[in-house]
Amino acid sequence: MTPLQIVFILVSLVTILSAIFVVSLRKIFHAALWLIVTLMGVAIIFALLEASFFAAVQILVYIGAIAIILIFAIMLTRNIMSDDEIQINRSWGIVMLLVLIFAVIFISQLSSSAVISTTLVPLEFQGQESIIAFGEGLLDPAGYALPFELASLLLLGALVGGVYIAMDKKGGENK
Amino acid sequence: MIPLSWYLILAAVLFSVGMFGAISRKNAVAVLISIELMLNAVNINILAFWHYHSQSLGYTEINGLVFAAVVIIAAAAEVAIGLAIIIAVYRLRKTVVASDINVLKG
Amino acid sequence: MLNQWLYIGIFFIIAMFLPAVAIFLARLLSPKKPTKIKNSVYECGMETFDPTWIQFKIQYYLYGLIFLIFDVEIVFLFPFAVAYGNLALFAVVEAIIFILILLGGYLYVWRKDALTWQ
Amino acid sequence: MKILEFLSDPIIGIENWIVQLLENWGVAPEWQTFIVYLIGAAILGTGALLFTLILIWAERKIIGRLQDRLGPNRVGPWGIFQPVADMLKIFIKEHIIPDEVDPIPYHLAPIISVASVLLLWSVVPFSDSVRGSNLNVALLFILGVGGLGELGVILAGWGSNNKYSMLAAFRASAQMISYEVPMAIVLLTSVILSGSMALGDIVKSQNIAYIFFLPLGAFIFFIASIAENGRAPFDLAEAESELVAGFNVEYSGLKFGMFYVADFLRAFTSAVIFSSIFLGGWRGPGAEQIPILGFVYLLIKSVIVWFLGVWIRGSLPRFRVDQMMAITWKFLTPLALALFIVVAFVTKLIEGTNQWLQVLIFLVINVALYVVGFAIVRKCEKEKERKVVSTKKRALAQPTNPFTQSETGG
Repeated sequence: MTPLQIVFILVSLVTILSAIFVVSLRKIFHAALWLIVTLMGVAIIFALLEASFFAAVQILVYIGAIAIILIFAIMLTRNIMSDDEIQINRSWGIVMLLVLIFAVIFISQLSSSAVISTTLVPLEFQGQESIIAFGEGLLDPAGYALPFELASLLLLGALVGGVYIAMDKKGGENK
Repeated sequence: MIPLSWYLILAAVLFSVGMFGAISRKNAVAVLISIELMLNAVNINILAFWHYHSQSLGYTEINGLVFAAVVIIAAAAEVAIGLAIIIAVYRLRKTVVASDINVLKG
Repeated sequence: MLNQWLYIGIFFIIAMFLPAVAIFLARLLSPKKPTKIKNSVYECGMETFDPTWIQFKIQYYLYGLIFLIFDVEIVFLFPFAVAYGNLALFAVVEAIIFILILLGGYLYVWRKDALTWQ
Repeated sequence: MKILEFLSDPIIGIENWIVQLLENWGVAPEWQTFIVYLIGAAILGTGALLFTLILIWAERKIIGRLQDRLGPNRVGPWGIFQPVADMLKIFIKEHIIPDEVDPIPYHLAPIISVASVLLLWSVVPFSDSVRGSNLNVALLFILGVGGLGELGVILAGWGSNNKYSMLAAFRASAQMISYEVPMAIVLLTSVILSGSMALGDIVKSQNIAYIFFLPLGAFIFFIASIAENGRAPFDLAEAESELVAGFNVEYSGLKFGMFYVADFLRAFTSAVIFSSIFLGGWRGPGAEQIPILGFVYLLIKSVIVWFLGVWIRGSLPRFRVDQMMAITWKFLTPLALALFIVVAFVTKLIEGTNQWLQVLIFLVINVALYVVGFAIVRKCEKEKERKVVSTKKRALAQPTNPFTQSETGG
């Protein structure tokens, strides 16, 4: 076991444990807080994969923005479901069984394949090069220029749609 | 130093946990949170394979990075719209339980 | 790059550790004499009424939403900015179109008065 | 000679000495790095926290002078030991933990608040050779750590189980996220000029400080960082008259002290980051040969920027909440977007020309954008008619002469 592997195992244990809390806790606000721990763990995993850009994006977008607006939305829709109520459908047993089967099949398939057991070594191109390559590819007309513009359209749709749906049309109802 | 399979197993477990939450939680916000978990698991997978390919190619492979970026953009759009719908439904029908929202008419 | 992240990780642990230790020490040193009044919720001297978890303005969510969209958009312009020196004018125009598309939504939101605090 | 060499770059000298020592003890190379990092991080973190004591004293003294008061002047010469006395006092104060707090968020919030400030120090380059971490995405990291600060505020508000702190926390976090947008756009513009997201590279590429290229960007960044720190005139989250004392109303003893420390330290930290991005950080005459000079330059620049912030804090009245939101969403953000578009376009066009010519062109663009922006705002302000609150005439309060009255009020 190298130190790196120990770090990986610790981080993934924390990530999975907090993910389990996220789906099982009754208090939805606490679930959102544990979600932040999970996201932090995933960010560390990205850093271990040397995808620095995505590790930073994970912190910035997921923790700094998505988690915050999730908390805002939770505050906006409070008081309706009390936290003592059971938060899980009646069919949760069946779902659990199905998910377990799914996970077992997945993991057994993973550990049996040869390609997948290769070891990842640190990349030798570090620093800005990979980000420069990413930026060039993103704006290359022969590369991903069109998806890049379409992503902007998607975000435009989300912005306009979200504001239109959420805006208080009558006004003055909430304080 | 870390085998590729470890990342994939982590992603698979995270995905399963997220799937369990997405199907079985009552609260619509919690369902959205669970979907976020699943999307994160997908991103771990994508970036692990990106690392694997970059290391075998010897230069930065960008397809994986673009894919991960699209996943994050989609996740952001999904959260924005999803929460807006939940808030609108909550305002009209005073509920956030996903199975109670069963009529299309407001 | 792993070394740089290792430093940040160590720094994060230390940055959490220092205030935690300080608070812990202060907890040991400080007197503990809790009373009923002292431990009640502070509300300008009045008795607390209504549960705390009141409902909030929709405006908070709208700001959050607009921020989220802008944030994602800006984050994916950073690779463009880093690669700027290697790009042709055409790519720069593309990035500007990327921003201009968003600007349309921004103007819509502005016209809808979602940016005004009410 | 050896001594001079050591004195010109003491930190690296000490680092080399420690590495030598560890090598003699037979520590593996990976652990050597680890131990050196650990020592470095511990010293930097503790140093930053202790530096806050000086900051608190200086800020109180300056604000006192600005407001025609003396400021702290009893403990030691010029009251210099006042923060030490305050610290001792706050250390032995009782921790009042209200009933029904949500324990984990409540206890975690002050720690996260301090950590989110300290973490910023890990990416700042102090001289050519001495820096914490040369992270290749340092700017994104700085923005992301700001998000961690928001988290601390929300945790404090939620954990306290108090309406006022909840309300203040939400207001504060809405303010912080709103001001992050223009900040991020301005950082994007500076990345275009430097071609790198690492703070070390940005400092190195500033043969001419970026404030001459982007005076408007620096202006926007400065305002946004004041607002993001929640300092006056943007300290609405702590408005005593409206929200009691903000999100930290239920905290006492050192837990409150931690929020206080985070507040003062954050002001200086953002000054350090501002001077790294716009004022050339450690760069100055002779800083490359004698790295220790880099520290001095960075310190001087940061202190100047920080003093500007304190000056603004001491002299401007507080904004209203709607004004504050309008400033970022209706003024700073469009201005920053316009700046980004123009800079992205123009930089490509004038690539390869003389650097001083570039500076001139950028200056003209910035000033033009600023003038146009302000003109538009003026026009809008004039068109908007003032809301009539009440048409009824109220009786004016009768001024009384304080010298003829007996001392009742006060």
